[in-house]
Order: sequence, then C-alpha cells, then structure tokens
Amino acid sequence: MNAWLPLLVLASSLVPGLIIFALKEEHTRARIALNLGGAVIKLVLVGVMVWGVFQGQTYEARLPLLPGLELALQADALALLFVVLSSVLWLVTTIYAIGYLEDSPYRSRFFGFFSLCVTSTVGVALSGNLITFLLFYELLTLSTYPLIVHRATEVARRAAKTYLVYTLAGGALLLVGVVWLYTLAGTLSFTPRGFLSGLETQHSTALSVIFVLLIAGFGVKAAILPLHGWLPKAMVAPAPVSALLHAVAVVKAGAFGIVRVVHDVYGVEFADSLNLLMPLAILAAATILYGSVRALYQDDLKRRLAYSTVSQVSYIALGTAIAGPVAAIGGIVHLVHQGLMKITLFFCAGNLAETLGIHKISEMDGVGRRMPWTMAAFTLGAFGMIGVPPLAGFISKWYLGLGALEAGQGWVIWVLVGSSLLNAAYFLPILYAAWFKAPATHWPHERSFGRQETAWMLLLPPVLTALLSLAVGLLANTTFSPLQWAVFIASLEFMP
Amino acid sequence: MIEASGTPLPWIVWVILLPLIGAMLCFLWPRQGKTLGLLTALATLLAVIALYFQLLDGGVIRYAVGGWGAPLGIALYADGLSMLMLLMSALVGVGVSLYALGYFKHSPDNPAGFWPLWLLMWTGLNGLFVAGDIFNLYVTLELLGLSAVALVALAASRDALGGAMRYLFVSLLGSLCYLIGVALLYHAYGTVDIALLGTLVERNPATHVALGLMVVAMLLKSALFPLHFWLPPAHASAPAPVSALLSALVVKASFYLLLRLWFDVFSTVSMDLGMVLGVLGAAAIVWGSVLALRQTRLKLLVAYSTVAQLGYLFLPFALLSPLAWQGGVYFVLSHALAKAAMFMAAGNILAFGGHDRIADLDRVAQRLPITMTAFCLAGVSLMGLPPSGGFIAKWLLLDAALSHDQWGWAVMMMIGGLLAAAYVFKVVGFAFTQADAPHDAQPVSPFMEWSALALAVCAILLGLNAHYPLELLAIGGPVTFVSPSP
Amino acid sequence: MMISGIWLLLALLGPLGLALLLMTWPSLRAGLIKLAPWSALPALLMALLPVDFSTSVIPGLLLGSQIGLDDSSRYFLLLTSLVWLTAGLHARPAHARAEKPGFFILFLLAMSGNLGVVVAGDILSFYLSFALMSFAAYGLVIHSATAHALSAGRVYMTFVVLGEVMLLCALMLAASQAQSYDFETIRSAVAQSESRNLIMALTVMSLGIKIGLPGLHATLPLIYRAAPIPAAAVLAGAMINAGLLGWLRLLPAGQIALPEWSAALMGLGLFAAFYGVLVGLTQRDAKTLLAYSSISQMGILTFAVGLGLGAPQAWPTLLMIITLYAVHHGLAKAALFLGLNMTQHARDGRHWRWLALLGLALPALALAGAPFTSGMVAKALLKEQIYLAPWPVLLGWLLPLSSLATTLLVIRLFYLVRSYPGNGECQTCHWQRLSWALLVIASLVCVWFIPKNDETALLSLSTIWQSLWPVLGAMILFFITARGLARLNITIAEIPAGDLFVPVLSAVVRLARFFIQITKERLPIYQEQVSQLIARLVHCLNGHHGLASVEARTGRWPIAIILVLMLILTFILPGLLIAPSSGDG
Amino acid sequence: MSTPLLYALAGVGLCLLGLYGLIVYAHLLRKILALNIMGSGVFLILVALARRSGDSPDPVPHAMVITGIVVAVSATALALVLLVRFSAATGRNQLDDDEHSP
Repeated sequence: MNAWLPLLVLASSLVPGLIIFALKEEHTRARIALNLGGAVIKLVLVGVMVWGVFQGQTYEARLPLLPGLELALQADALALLFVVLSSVLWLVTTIYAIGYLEDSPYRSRFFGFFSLCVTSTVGVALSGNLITFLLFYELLTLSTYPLIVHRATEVARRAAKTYLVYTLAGGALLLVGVVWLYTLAGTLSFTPRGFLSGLETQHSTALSVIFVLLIAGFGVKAAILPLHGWLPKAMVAPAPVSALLHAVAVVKAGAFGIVRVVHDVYGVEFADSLNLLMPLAILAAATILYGSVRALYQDDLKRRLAYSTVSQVSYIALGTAIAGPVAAIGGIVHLVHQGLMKITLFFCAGNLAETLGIHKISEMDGVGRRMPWTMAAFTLGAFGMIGVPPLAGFISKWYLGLGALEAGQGWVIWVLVGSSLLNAAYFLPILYAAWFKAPATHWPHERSFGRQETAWMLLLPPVLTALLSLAVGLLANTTFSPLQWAVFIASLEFMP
Repeated sequence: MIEASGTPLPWIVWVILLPLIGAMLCFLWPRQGKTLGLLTALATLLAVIALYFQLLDGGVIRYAVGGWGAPLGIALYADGLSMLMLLMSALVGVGVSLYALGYFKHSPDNPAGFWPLWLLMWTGLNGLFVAGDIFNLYVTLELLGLSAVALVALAASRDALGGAMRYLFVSLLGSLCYLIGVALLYHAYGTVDIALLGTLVERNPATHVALGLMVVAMLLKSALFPLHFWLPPAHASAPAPVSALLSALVVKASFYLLLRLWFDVFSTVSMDLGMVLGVLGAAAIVWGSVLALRQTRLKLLVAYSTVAQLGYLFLPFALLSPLAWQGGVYFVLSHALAKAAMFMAAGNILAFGGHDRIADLDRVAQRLPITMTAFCLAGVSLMGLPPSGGFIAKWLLLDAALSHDQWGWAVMMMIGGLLAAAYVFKVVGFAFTQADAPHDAQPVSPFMEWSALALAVCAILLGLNAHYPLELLAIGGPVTFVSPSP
Repeated sequence: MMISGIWLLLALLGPLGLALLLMTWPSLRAGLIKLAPWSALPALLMALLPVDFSTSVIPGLLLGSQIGLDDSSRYFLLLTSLVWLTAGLHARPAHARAEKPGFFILFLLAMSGNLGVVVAGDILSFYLSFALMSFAAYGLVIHSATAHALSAGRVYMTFVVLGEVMLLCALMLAASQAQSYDFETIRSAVAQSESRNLIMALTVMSLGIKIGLPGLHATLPLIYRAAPIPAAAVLAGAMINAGLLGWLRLLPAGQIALPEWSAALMGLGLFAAFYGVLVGLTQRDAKTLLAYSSISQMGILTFAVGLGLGAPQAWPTLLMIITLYAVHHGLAKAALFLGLNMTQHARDGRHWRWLALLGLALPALALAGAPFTSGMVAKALLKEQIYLAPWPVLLGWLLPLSSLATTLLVIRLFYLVRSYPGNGECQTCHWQRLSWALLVIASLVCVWFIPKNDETALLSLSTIWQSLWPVLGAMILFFITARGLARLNITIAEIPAGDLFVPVLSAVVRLARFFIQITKERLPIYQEQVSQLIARLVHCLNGHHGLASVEARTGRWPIAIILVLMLILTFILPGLLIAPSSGDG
Repeated sequence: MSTPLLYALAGVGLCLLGLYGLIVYAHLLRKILALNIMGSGVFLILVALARRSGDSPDPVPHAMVITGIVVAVSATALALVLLVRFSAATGRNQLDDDEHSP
C-alpha cells in the first residue's frame, strides 16, 4: 500500500486527464465530474499521505529504469509541502477554470493538458531522485506548452515558442548536469544534507560547474534573472493557466528544484563550502529587485503580476542560498505562501478580464465597487506580496530577514526593504485606482451575471485562496501550518 | 528455398521465409494484397517473438540452413543485437502494415506494388539481421536496397521518381564498394564467415582497403553526413508508409551491418578510426538539424531530421565505451519507432490537408488530435526528453561521454536535442494556429491515425523500462563493447 | 491563554468583525453601520474595569502572539478607545450611510489596528496592528477625494510604506538579537546589541513619521487638513500615540544610559516644540494649525523620551509621566478637533455656538497647561524630572516657554474658529454632544485620576504660578502682537502645510523621474539590445544562401562521388601508413 | 606480373572507368551503363582474387559472382523501368541536380 499511494496520487490526475482527452467537447458534465472527482480524490489521497507521514510511515515507489538507476517516488516532508500545495490549488484552479472556460472551444484538450500539468507537478514534488525529477520537469514543460498556445493566435504561438526555447535549453543544461553528477557520484537519490560531501576534493571544480548547470536548468523555470524572459510573454495564456503556471506548477517546480539541489543533493553545508551559495544569493537578490522594477511599468495587469512573480519566486532561491536554518524556513514556506497569494492575484485578474474585459491597470478605476469581492481578494493578495502582516508574505519575509541576520548576511535585509518598497509602489496604485477612483462610465466588455458580481465559480476560488493566504499567515504558529512544516523540513537539513 | 531435413524449420529461418512467402503470394494475388500482407506481417511478428523466446532460453542461435555451412551454404546467426533489430522491424513493420491499410485507400499511389515490395524488403531486413556471413549480407543488402528503391518509386510523382533514381545509384554504388571489400577479405583470409573473419583479420593493406570500402559503403547507405544527399529527396517524396519504413528501418540495416563489420570483423583495425565516424556523426547532428529547421515542408523536415538523428548513431564509435554502445543501439530502436510514427503522422497531415507546407498547417492540432499527439510523442523521443527511448539513449551516451570527460560530444548532443526541439515545435506551433488560407479537410482513416499513435507510444514506453532491451542486448555480447586495444 | 486575554482579544475583534460584516453583508449594513462607533466601547470598559489583563499568550496566532495591558498601556487604551468612540459618534451623521460603507469600514479597521497597537505584547502583533492601522487610515485621509486630499494621501502612503519597511528592519534586527518577540526581551537585546544604533535609528525614524518628528513631520499637517474632522480627531488624538507607544516599547530606555541618543532626542523634541508653534501660527486653517500643535506637543514628548534614554534609573517615573502627557494631549487634541465639528454643527442659536466655543476653550486651556487642568499636571511632573538633563536650568526655562508658545497657538486657533463656517443644524446630535462633553471633561481632569507619586506638590502655589504665567504671558503677547500687526497692516504669509517638505517633495519627484527614466526607458532598451544580439547571431547561423547552396552541392554527383572517395581514403590511408607493407597487397 | 593480378587490375580499371562515367555523364542511361561497367569490374576482381593458393581456382567466388550477376541484372532492370517512368513523367532523361534543394 505504501508503494501504491504515491502512484495513486499521480494517477488521480493522470487518468482523468487521459479520459478527458477522449471526451467530446459537449460532454461538459462528464468532464466536470472527472476534473473535480480527480481533484478531490487527489486531495483525499494526499491527506491520507500527510497523515501517514505524520504517523511515521514512509511512502516510496520505485521502478527500475536503467541498471543502477531507478525512477523513485517518495513522500518526504518537503515533497508533501509541495504536493499539498499543488493538490489544493489544483482543486481550486479547476473550479475556476470550469467557470472561466465555460463557452470557449477545445475544453477537452485544455483540461486534459491541465491534468497532465498537475500530474507532472505532483511528480516533480514526489520525485525521490534527480532523474525522476528531470522526467517530470520535462513533462511539465511539454504539458504546459499546449496550455500557453491554447488561444491559437500568432502571439500565443510566439510566446509558447519563447517559453520552449527557454525551458528546453534549461532542461538540456539540467540533463548534462544530472548525467555528469551521476558519473561522479554514482547515485542521484535525494538525501537530507546531500550525498556529495563524501566525494574527493579533486572533483570540487566539476561539482561547482555541475551546480551552475543545475541551477541554470532550474533557474529557467524559476525565472531567475537572465532567464526570466519567457514568463511575462507566457501571459497570453488563459487566466487559469497563468494562475497555475505562476503560482504552482512551472515557476515553483524550478524553485523547488533549487531547494532540492541545495538541500538534498549538495547539502547546504557542502554547497557553502564550495562557495556556491553566495553567487546564488546575489543572483536571487538581483532578480528580486529587477523583477520589481520592471513590474512598476507594466500597464497590462497580468504582465505586472508576471514580473512580480519573477521577483517573488526568487525569495525562495534567496532563502535557500542564505545557508542558514531560519532563512531556509523562509524560503521553503514562501513556496507555499507565494503560491497562494499569486494564484489569488491571477484569479482576480482573470475575473476582471472575463467579467468586465479589463486587461489594463489603467482601466481599473473604481472597479472595487463593481466587483468588491474580487478586489477584496486582490487586496489581500497584494498586501501579502508587499509583506504586510498578518498575511502570508509577511511570514516569509520575516523569516528571510531573520535568517539573513542569523547567517551574518545583513545585506539581504536591504534587498527585502527595496523589494517591499517596490512591491508597494506597483501594487498600491492598483488598489488605489480600484477602490478610491471614480468608476468608468462603462467597462470595456462587460458581461452580466445578475445580482452576482461574476459567476460564482470564478468568485469562489480567489476568495478561498485569499482567505487561505490570510490564514497561513495569521495562524502560522499552529501545528499544521505551512510554516511549521517548513520548520520541520529545515530541521531535517540543519539539525545535527 | 532449402527443404528442411526431417526436423521442422527453426524460427530463425521462418523470420526470413514468412515475409518472402507473403511477398510471393501478394505478388501472385494482388487483389488480396491487403489481407495477405497483413496476415504475413502478423505471422512474421509471431515468428520473431518465438525466436525471441528461443533466444532468451538458449542464448545465441547459430544455424546453417540445410546443414550447409559457410562459405557455400547460408549461415544464420542471431544474438541480442540481431534480436533487437528483428523486434524493432517487426513492431514497425506491423505498424506500417496497419497504416498502409488506410493509406492506400485514398492515395493515388500504386497499392498493388506496395505489399509484395514491402514484404520483400522485410525479407531483406530480417535476412540481413540474422545473416552470419558477409556475402549473405551483400545479398540481403541488395534485396533490401532494390525493394526500397521500388517502394519509393511507387509514389510515381516526378520528385519520387527522381529520388528513387538517385537512391538506386547510391545503393548500387555502395553495394559494389561493399562487394569489392568482400572480395578482398575473401582473398586475404579465405572465408566469409563473420565470426571466423573476426579471429583472422590482421593489420595489412588488404584489410584496410576492405575496411575503407565497406565502411564507406555502409556510410553511404546510412546517409551519414556528408553522404546524406540522397536521403531527403527519397524519403520525403515516397508514400508515407514507405517513408516511415525507409527512415525507420532501411538506414538502420546498413548501420547494423556497419556495426557488425566494425566489431566482429575489423575489430583489430577499426578502433583507431572511430573518431572520424564520431566527428561526422556530430557534424550530421548539427547539419541535419539546422537544415530541418529551415525546411518549409513537413516531410522534408522529417527527412532532414533523420539525417540529424543518424548522426547520434555514430557517436559511440568515438566514445568507445560499452555504455555508449548501449546508447547507440537504444538510439536505433527509439529512432525507428519515433521516426516511423512521425512520418506516418506527416503522411496523415498531408492526406488531411492536401499539402505539407508547415506554415499553412491549419489547426491540425484541433482537427487531427490523434495524429498530432503521435507527432508530438515521436518528437519527444527525437528531442531526447524523458520519458522516452530517445531520452534513455541520450542519457547513456551522455553518461559515456561525461564519465570520460569528453565534453565536445555532450555539447553536440545538447545542441542536437535543442535543434530537434526547435524543428518539432516549429511544426507543432503552426499546427495550433489558423492558416491564412484555410483548406478543406480530407478524411483520414483511423487506421492511419491510431497506428501512428501506437508506434509513438511505443517510442515513449521504450523509455520507461530500459532494463529489458539492454539485457537482451547483452546476450551474446554481439559487439565486443570494449575499450580500444592500445 | 487566560480568560482575560480572550476578553481583550474580543475587544479587538469587535471592530474588525463589524468591518468584515459591513463588507460582506450588504443587507445588514444599514443597521450595523449605526453600531460602528460603539464597537470601541468594550475596549473602553476593559481599560476602566479593575481586572488584571496581564500578558496572555495566543500561541497559534502569527508566530505566537501576546496581548495584555500593563500600567501605562491601560491608560493608552483608555485614551484610544475613548477617542475612537467619540470620533465615531461624531462621524456617524455624515458618514454612516449604508450605500457608502467605505468610510466606516476603514474607520473600524483602523480602530482595531490602533487598539491592537496598544494591547500588543510582542513585536509581531504590534507590527501587524500598526500596519493595519496605518493602511486603513489612508482611506480616512483621502475620504473627501479632493485634489488636496489625494495628494496628501499619496504623501501619507509613501511615508507609511517607508515607515513600515524601516520598522520591519528594526524589528528584524532586534528580533534576531533577542531570539524572542516579547517587548521586554527585545528591549534588553537592543540594549546589548552591536547594531544598537542602527536599530534605534530605524525605530526612531519609522515611528517618528507617525509622531511627526522634525524632518519627518510633513504628513501630519497634510493629512489632518485633508481628513474629515472625526478622522482628524482620531489621527491626532489616538493614532499619533501609536508611534510614541512603539518608542516606549522598543527603545532600550531604562536599560542603559545612552547620552548621545538622549541628547539627540531632547534636541529634536525641543526644536519640534517651538518649530511647530512658529509654523502653526502662520496657518489659516484650523486643522492645519492643530497639526502643527501636535508636532509641537509630540516634540515635548520626544524630549521626555530623550530624557529617559539618558537616565535609566528614572525611567519608570518618566514612563508614567510620558503616559500622562500623552493621554492628556490625546484627549485634548481630540476634543479640539471634535470641537471644530461642534462649532460647525452648532445651531444658529447663539448660545449653542458660545457653548461650543466654551467647550473648545477648555481643552485648549488644558493643552496650554493652564492651572488645574491636566496639562498643568503633566507639565509640572515633567518639569520635576528636568534635573536629569544636562542643562537643567536652561531647560527649566524652555519648558514654560513652550507652554507659552502653545498658548499662542491655541489663541490663534480661536481667532480662526471665530470665523469658522457653520454648516447647519444637527438633528441627531445628542450622542455627539454628550460624548464631546465627556471628552472635554476628560481632557480637563483625566490626569488627576492617574496615580502619581505625590499629589500635594502639584497643588502648591509655585506650581500653579509656573503654569499660569506662560498662559497669561501668551495672551498678552498675542493681543499686543496681533494689534500691532493689524495697525502696521502687516500680514504674515502662510507657510504652506508641510512646510519644509514642499521643496523636498519636488526634489524627490525629480529623483523619482530620474529613476523612472533609467528603469523604465533604458532597461527595456538594454534588454531589447541583448535579444537583438541573440537574434542576429541566430540569423547569422541560419544564413540565407550559405547552407542551402552547400547542401545542394553535396547532392551533385561529381561532388558526391568525390566525397565518397575521399572518405574511403580517409579510412584506408592511416591503415596503409601504419600497417607494415606485406607482399600480397 | 601474374595473370590473376592482371585480371584484378583490369577489374580495378573497369571500376574506375565506371566511376568516371557515373561522375561525368548526366544522362541516366549512361549512368546505368556506367554502373554496369563498374559491376563487371567488381566481378572481374572477385574472379581474379579467387585464385588464392594452389592451381585450382576456389569455386566460392564464382558462386558469388553468379549471385552478383543475378543481382546486377535485376538492378539494371529496375533502373531501366525507373528511367522509363522518369522520362515519361518529366520528359527528361537526366536528374536535375537542384531539384531536391530546399
């Protein structure tokens, strides 16, 4: 049973996805049932798994791939964090996507790939070694491509092309890195505190180069500075995809990979002894600031959010790179926190686009009165991003700051300050326009939903995720909060 | 053929005999070509599977047909490598046969010629894979080449006939070179048995001349850069099932032959020259990929992709490690399945829209989803992304390259993979969008769609459990898989 | 968590919950919005009830929160809840409209934030409440939505964000030293910390924005002027003290003597005390004037804090005095602001107007420190401690002088209020009047109820004289000057609200433009250049004719066959050269 | 110079001649003929080299040559059919060297 559970978790989205592919467009009910059923089953299975791990069970599934190399799925603490995030957000996003794509064509294809995307994400999370990680990582690249190109316009095609150029190039680097690592170490299994420190010192140059390759490979998806170009362009995708891409699947897979490499492949201590973490921290810091600065000038709402993602995701890398337990907690917990907040923001952006035809910030004047719930959720998300307590973003930032100080890297504080200021500078004007400016006489493209501000399937998800992002911050100290999981994960890595 | 004396014929003979008989029958009763052809394909598949189990049980199989050994008789020999090739041919063969059922229903190409020629070609292929002496190899090679040329000519278009003509010349030229090599070897060592030759061959000019002639002949037939010029026109202009067969199997046959020669015959002299093949292979990867990227027509793109992918097969010659060999052979398998699927998908698209101009593909992804899925899955394998046979192959090759710090090869492979992604997704991207000039859709037979998908899925599945093929490959240790003797 | 903690938490959650209900339940709005002001009542009761609200821990909240009341914060709670209650009642007639609940939603949010600041027992809940209060108050500032208000709002928001960020830094630095979040540990950790100066500088500056520390005071006049009167009352009466409270919680006063910091704060405080008055005197707008008065009064509090930083042994006493002073000032200031409201609302009937003006006069006198008012008590107590400062004599003169200055300012206020426009009668103003009256009385006498070391000394003649002469002096001075100025026909130009900040603002704007130019225009260009470079490279690789023609040429027969021959030679030659030549070749 | 060697050299000569023809003649029929000449050369070499040792010629290469001739005949037949079809389809009898270029 313990070997089957991870597989079942994967199957709970894979199988519905494959069936959905076969469905005809008009089988809406069946599709919805499959989607929601899969999502709920996955959530339940993940719940069982979390409970089991809490009770001290281990879940592991192995499949031989090559002599000496197997595909491995295992549910360790870090994996569970990401799995829980993915499966919760999948359920929410599915509801949203059903509402969002109500009348649009090619829904079967969309939801099919959507499920594949989630499967790959969960696979990434549950991977027990680098090669499995690589497998799902590439699968993720491929399964998101049709989602980006979904609108089938020339712009979409180009954006998807850009996405592929970046991610596949990253994947290639990753592959080289992984193979090379395998030739040196002979194993690829994730191990707390890494499996490389026993290697002879003569390999240290090679290990440094491999680190660069791996980080570059993951950095593409995590949109670290010179590799972020695909992300804003990928905004042509439908809103649920942007939400999923930016909050859960793609960028997080990259960031998660960085955490895995630093923690479970190299080990923080060993990576630090090779002087690899400082450059990573600087790069992440640069990304944080750069992304925020670029976000300032985007009038397109989704693009602004995209640049904001560029900035925010690097918090995770930053936390990981600061070689200290507290900062690691901050980085890891931001994996969840940023996910919740950013998905909220994208849902809201989608609602605005779908209900009122608003795509630009300059069209958002007074929208708070027309769509109060949406904008309330947006406000929570935005404040969270700025790092205002008690929202999720604050907790991450707090741990990052404390961790940086603890590790003797005070400069990080100023990066956080700069980022917070810039975040405020690009989010607050939106909030101001939405709540305090007089509404426009008519919206670009309004659809009426009767007494509701918009369809309930569009409204429920952002409100839910906004509340979640409030709750994880407000109740950060309770037993099952992401923060406590992150503390537990970091303790595995750092406790003697 | 030779009568069995008392005992029933072993499977190793049946795998050659069955397609031959089928070819004759199809030739005699062209009306029943489809039924007969399909039955033969299935029977051959079964025979191959039976042979597979025999091999698993008893290890390497040697058989002298009719009790006559080499040189005058026909010595048959099957080990893991042969078996893999046979299985690959059978799998692709059945797939293509199913595909052909649908294809020739609507195609203007001559269906009557297809079945006998294709089964004849299969005979040649299987014969080549189990041939135990170099002269029989020549015969099967010629059988293969001539039937392949005839198959290309089935399309009867101007391009196809030109391509076939060129292909024929190349094929004959190669065969003649090979034959001179056979003559030299026989003169020098007095035998054509591969195993015997392997023990006898020594460094002398005759050996070297024979090596040069035979190897280059095989390079010519395997279309290694810069001798690939004949491949794109022939493969691109042939009917879709034929293109699939040519790209998937025929070029692999000459590669297989090269492998046999290189390791089993010339192993004492050949190792130092591997670098040349490796460099040409790397050049082929880049050249073929770049040209594929530049193509505006789908089938030409796929054909150039074959040129590029064949380059990978030659990297192990330079990498010289068992791992690399496993990778190379794995590449043969995965490319065969993937490329067959891709050509079949391209054929579907061509049949569907009446053209294969990439930029004018009109929402094919939406309207031919199964075909497009097949194309993409095959593409995944070509790009070497996990999970696919191509990935395993690339992994093994990379492992081999990196564990000996041979950087250049790793870089070439990565570039090749990226370029492959570029040309595959060039097609996929346009398949999603609407073309400026929307075209009518012709119906595409489900046989065509599903057989393409089935092969593509096989290419993917090949990446999920690489144990079995690699274990099979180890049976008989066909290629010595050793580092070069100093 | 103790039961008292739960009550305290509920008192905080009351306004918050009400705000949420207002937001989410449109059908209940009409009724709920009337209730809004009363949500401050539980907190007021907590402050008044003789119940022990010592620290209780709420483990699950944030990173483990603590709430509780100590001696000084109980008074702050009293002040805060009273001011919010009264201001809420005053805001109700104008703003309690079900169709536009925005004002009261933000009002309630800011209220719960402010109450939270008072009862917070650890830095995180403090920071949380502080942020909630500051951000929500933005809506109060710009409520009138005039151009002035909006620009004031922008300035306010900028400062709020800057302040939040600096405060966060200070808290992080402090917490990383303390390894704990409760104030006591934090204070001693800051005292021991290597980066003490940085932490203190950040704390002083970030909270100084709220307090109106000279240099950072620009927001006060702008926002008081922009905000509706009830909002201005809570800003000036309650929220301003949040900054002070933060100082008291975070600065390591009472732990070690910090002479430099002490001197700096005292200097700044005194400067503010007079500077505020001087600028305030030129104002034509009563609310702006009151803002400058706040700057001046907070200057005195800054001075007191500075005093305490220099003298750890006297800190407990000083803390009590500061609390007294803050409570006195808060109540008086709120009463003054709401008094403006009352004079506006006073019926045409003259006696109502006079009554309102009289009501206004009482807190004004208290502010000036007139005898028997709470102002007198606060100032006298402060003066008693002046001996702790470096130049006690000089300072002993300066303090009464500041009272004199304040008196000048409140007289000037009356001068302005005289001509303040009335805006009609108020039908439902009973609660307003009642609460205002309560506030006025409280502002006069509250301090008397706060236990002090020795009460008798306060009633000595000298103390009364000390408090009387500045008031009298100021009155005389004012009338002389005013008459003189009038006779000489001199009008003093109004210093624009925000005074020094105005040129600074334009400089900042210019700087920002520069930043924008760099980041908005140049950055994409660089990026574009890079991608163009890449595109060009790709283009070169993908050259037009080169590839195709080479490919075509390899397909020509002569070349193809020559290639074949060359390859054959490549394979043969090395072998022939290396291999020993033998006879039968 | 022994007779076999002479034959072998003649065979090589024929091969080169054929190769030359294959290069220089564009007409497809000539190319086919050139290949045939090459084939004859190869068979000649085979037969010549058959005389390995002793006086009696080795029968094996002869058998090979016979097989080879069969192959060559069928190849030529195929080539001719193709040629006929090709010139019927295009009206030309030589390959356009650029026809396949992209």
